[in-house]
Amino acid sequence: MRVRLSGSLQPTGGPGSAFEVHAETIAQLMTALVDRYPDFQQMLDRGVAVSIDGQIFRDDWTQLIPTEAEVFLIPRIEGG
Amino acid sequence: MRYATPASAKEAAGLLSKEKGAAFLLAGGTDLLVKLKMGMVEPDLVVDIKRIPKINEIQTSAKGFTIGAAVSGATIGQHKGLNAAWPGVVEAANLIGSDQIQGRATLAGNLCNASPAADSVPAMIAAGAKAVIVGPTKKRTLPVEKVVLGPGQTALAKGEVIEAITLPKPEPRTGDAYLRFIPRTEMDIAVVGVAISLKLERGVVKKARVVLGAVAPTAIIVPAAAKALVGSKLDDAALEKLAAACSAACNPIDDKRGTIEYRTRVAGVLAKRAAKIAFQRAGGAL
Amino acid sequence: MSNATLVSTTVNGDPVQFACPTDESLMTALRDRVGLTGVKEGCGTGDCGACSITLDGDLVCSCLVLGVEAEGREVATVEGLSADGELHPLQQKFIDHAALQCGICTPGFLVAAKALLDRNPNPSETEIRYALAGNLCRCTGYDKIVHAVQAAAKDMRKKKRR
Amino acid sequence: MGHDQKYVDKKYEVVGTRFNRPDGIDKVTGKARYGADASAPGQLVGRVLRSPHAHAQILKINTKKAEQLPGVKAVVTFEDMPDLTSGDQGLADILENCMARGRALYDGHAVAAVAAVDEQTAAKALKLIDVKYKKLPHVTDVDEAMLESAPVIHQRIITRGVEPAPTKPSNISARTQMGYGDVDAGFAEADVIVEKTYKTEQTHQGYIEPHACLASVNPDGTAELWVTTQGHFVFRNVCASLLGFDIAKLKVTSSEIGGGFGGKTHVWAEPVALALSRKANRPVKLVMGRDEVFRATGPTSSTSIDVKMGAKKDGTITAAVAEMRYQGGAFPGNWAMLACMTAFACYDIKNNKSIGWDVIVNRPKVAAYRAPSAPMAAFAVESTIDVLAKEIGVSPIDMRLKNVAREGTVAPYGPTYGPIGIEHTLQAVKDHPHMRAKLKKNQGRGVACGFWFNIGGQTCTDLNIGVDGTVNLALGTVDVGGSRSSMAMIAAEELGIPYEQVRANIADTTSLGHNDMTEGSRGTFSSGMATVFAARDAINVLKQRAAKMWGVPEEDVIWENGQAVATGEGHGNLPPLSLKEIAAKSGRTGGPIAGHNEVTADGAGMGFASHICDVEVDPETGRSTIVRYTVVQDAGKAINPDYVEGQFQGGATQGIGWALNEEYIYGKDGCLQNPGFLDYRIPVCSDLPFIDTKILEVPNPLHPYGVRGVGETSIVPPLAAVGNAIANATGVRMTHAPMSPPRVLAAIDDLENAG
Repeated sequence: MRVRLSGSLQPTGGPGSAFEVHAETIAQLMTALVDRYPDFQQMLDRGVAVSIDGQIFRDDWTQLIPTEAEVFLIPRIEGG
Repeated sequence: MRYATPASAKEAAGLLSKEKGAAFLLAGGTDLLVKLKMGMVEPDLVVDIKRIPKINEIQTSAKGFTIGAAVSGATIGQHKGLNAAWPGVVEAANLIGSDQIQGRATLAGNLCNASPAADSVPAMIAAGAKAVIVGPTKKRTLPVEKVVLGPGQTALAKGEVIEAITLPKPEPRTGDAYLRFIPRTEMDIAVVGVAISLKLERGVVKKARVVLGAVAPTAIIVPAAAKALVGSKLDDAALEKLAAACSAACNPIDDKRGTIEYRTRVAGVLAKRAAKIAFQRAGGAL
Repeated sequence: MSNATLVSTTVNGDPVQFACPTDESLMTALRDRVGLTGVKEGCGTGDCGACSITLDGDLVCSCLVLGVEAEGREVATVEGLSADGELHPLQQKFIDHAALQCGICTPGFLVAAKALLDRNPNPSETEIRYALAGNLCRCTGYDKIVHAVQAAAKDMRKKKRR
Repeated sequence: MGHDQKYVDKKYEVVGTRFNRPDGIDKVTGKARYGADASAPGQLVGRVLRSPHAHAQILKINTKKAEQLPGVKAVVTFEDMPDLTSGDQGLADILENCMARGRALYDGHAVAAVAAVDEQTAAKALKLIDVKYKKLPHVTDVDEAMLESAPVIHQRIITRGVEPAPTKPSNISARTQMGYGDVDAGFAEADVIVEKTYKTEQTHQGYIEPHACLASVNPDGTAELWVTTQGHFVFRNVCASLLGFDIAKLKVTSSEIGGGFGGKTHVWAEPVALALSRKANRPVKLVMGRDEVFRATGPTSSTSIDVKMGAKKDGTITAAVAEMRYQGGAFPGNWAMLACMTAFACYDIKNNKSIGWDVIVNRPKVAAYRAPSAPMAAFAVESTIDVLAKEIGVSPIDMRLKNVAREGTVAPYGPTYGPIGIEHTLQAVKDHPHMRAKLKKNQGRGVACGFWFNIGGQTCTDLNIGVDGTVNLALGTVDVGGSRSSMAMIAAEELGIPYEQVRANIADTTSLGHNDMTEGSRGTFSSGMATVFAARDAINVLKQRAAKMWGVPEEDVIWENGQAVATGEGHGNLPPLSLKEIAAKSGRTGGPIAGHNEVTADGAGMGFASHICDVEVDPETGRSTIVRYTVVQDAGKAINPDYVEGQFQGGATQGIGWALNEEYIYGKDGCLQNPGFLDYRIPVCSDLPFIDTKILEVPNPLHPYGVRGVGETSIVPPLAAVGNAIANATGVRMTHAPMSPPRVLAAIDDLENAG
């Protein structure tokens, strides 16, 4: 599946704005990312949310990712 | 801190004059309590004058009004005679803070706090108010404009207490008004204050007094501004001269409440508006 | 407690005695010594009105009054608003009109609004807004508060007529 | 992922109507207990000593004299709060913000604290603490802090997000970029291009209740904290890790909260109170003064923003660029990043780019303030759109409708929107009678849009049914604006019983699983979701019990209108069993009846709003008066309309205060000059008209009732709505908020002088 990264999340020496990866859950996606781009760990520590078909998942990494879904990594949001 | 409630102004003066340490007079307390909370003052003695007989009363005589030093803004606002005679002074007194503050704040306190931005002071000066001062030995009266020497400084000697503020019986066809500028509609300290009192004769200004607040270290009387009004029916030319004179008289500071430029400019604007109100109250037709 | 003074006063109709330092505010004395924590501290400098009470019937900020000044005076707080199990119309209307969110400013508003309606049973919207200008609320935008006061005023006028 | 639409579309009995809040009576009688209203046997008074300098090295802190003062039970400095954060920089920043470690980073930064038997003694003790400072150069302005010449506040800070990574430290903690398309090509297509620079000053959440807590630590490592907070579970976790407590041994109870708006999502003095109590071995009550609240707790960022937008004659926006500089106070933040995500979120702009710079200055650590970072970006973007519309000659509303984001639009931060309500709010504004009302002399009307995310997060809820059939609901999300009533309504709706039979309470940290903060407009969204599921969980138990009472198979029992009904062959004629009847027998059918739910309430919706503002400007004094104001916002589904309106009105009013008068004023010495409600001017009752509201309901497919958060978005449009109104009243375009009388008058003068 194709995963795209929001501007501030693109890891150094990373794939730029998008890359292909095989993952069935958000957890698998994160692991795959860190395996490939160790720098990504810092971003994870600062907080990352995943948008699947426009719906933002901030916490639940067991969430299944349908194939063909639009997957976008965005910064984790805080509120007031 | 010792707390005393003397039974007379003379006794209060005695207590204050004898005190070796830091002594403060307590009337409405709306300034003193804030300074206490902020640690700006550490009194050894506080003398509460509110238990002095008649000091919470407004007395009316043929000569005018005697307003006890502990009379609150709320009481002043409800006094029919004062409202009829000096609406500008009442207005100014009632502009000090919220209804809660009005329940406590006094004219004498507003004067003795000696803030350049005190609302009631310009109005009192324009109206020719006097302070009745009681000392440990002698009693004297001083025109209000002579009481404040600078920010936080008064002409009161150690031990002297203001017992009352007097206002004369207004001459016929006299009108006064006070306007101030604040960013909100309530609860702010004046950025600029203008008090005007004037007397008409056949629809023409015979006498005038123009006093500015918050634009100099103390409230200032502006003779040139008064001169601009005298002899006029408040035509635009006179009003423009008034505004120019007021702006010219300003000697303000830049601070969190306003800039020099702004205060100078708005002093003129408010003067024109206040003059119109005073003029109409004096029976003049615009 | 250094240089404490014994103060005898009346709070919400009951005789009350408390000892407090001479430099302690009536607000603190009411909260910490009399246990009336409905009197709220928002600023301690008379700018927010959360500590509003009446002293001999005058609306004041209790943070700008010394505890010792209460000697022999009549103090009324929000705790005294509802009589014999009945909510005061202002209290009821504040609930009915959702005139509170966090509620920290509510006691002060109720005391100030009561002081207003006691002297002016039929205030205009403008009169209400200016009378309550000394009470800050950060949650509601004042909209529902003003509506609640208008409704309570109406209610109280009806009750009087009966 | 989505929820069964039948719930979204269904007709509700309770939800959507108006009920009085369960905490109402306590709050109007003065019984409600807030942060400062608790006390404990032997409690001490805690007070904090704060830096009088904007930036200073702390050479020495001598506490001896203070410790020797009779009645002083403990004095703490950073040495009593050792760094246990083991490499977690975020946590280390929180610790350093709670108590300075060698350096005071802003005016008001805590340097020491005392616990004494009474207020007077504590105040004396503070004066007896002798701190030797060495003043350091300071910077409080966001633009100045970015200059090469600026004093660098943290040597460890190397700007993130810049390639190649800088070699020298600076005050710029991060650069963020978002957006898509080719903006240069976009501007080439444009017939009109507008470029403007804006500034917004720092504002404070201004909750009326100062921070307050009562801390009690025992020698065995158990501890209790009573505190005013937006999230007692998060406070527990943070305090436990800062002080080295076991999470389960620190019981945190959230008091009634006297306003938060983001400012109470963050610990400030709570860890200090715990440290004082640990050292004194007595309970310590610590209540901040109002000046401390302003000087040392979470304001929002001050900003400086450049916006460039281009459009075709037909109103199509072809390109938009924003470069936004946000200061986060003395520690790194992600505030400019949030601005990048929200700046253009209301629109479908083929080519857009947002660049954010997160900057460190000598000011208090910034905390979230209601839709953090969005209002400033919206002020810049929504003002620029009005200028653009004027130059092209289309109405501001049509300009916005022409470019509005819809379901399927790609958000500036990447993903594609699902169903969103911005177009609906704009259309509703266009059709609103307010838009047709006549304006008087010196009056002008302005419109602006706003966006803010909702977040979900971890939530845990218990529902317990008493033997008399009444229901206790234990919630873990703090009720900041009436959510207890909404939760009780949801439980009543699901169970099919009257609202009055449900009592909702906020449980302490020992009685429920973890709950995230009440932040990001998540309270009603996430706890509402957990409450729905907890109620359905209880219904399953109720059905089992009914089946037992009847002796019929469970699958033959259904739940409708608050009662169990037997269906199917043979027992269809059994009289239904009410919740009350089943509850009464519960002791003999298997024990207490409860429902429970823990959920990570993800998939929160988006909050969009459009506001209309009429303002009258005094051309001689520059003073602006709001004469009419209307809020239109999409709530997804309004559970209790009273409190939805309350959120709309309160947020709009905070935005109006920001637009007109609220600002932090720093002196040349870097010290805050207006740390009080006298000169930090929040709107008073007489400043405002009634705030009209219109609730739209575009259901959120990811919530069982379609709920969207409503708490925050309403603060986003007002700055621009007021600015646009002032522009239409006076012809001057204000680019510096707050648009205070001196600024407006100066702008009017400049316009006149320009002829």
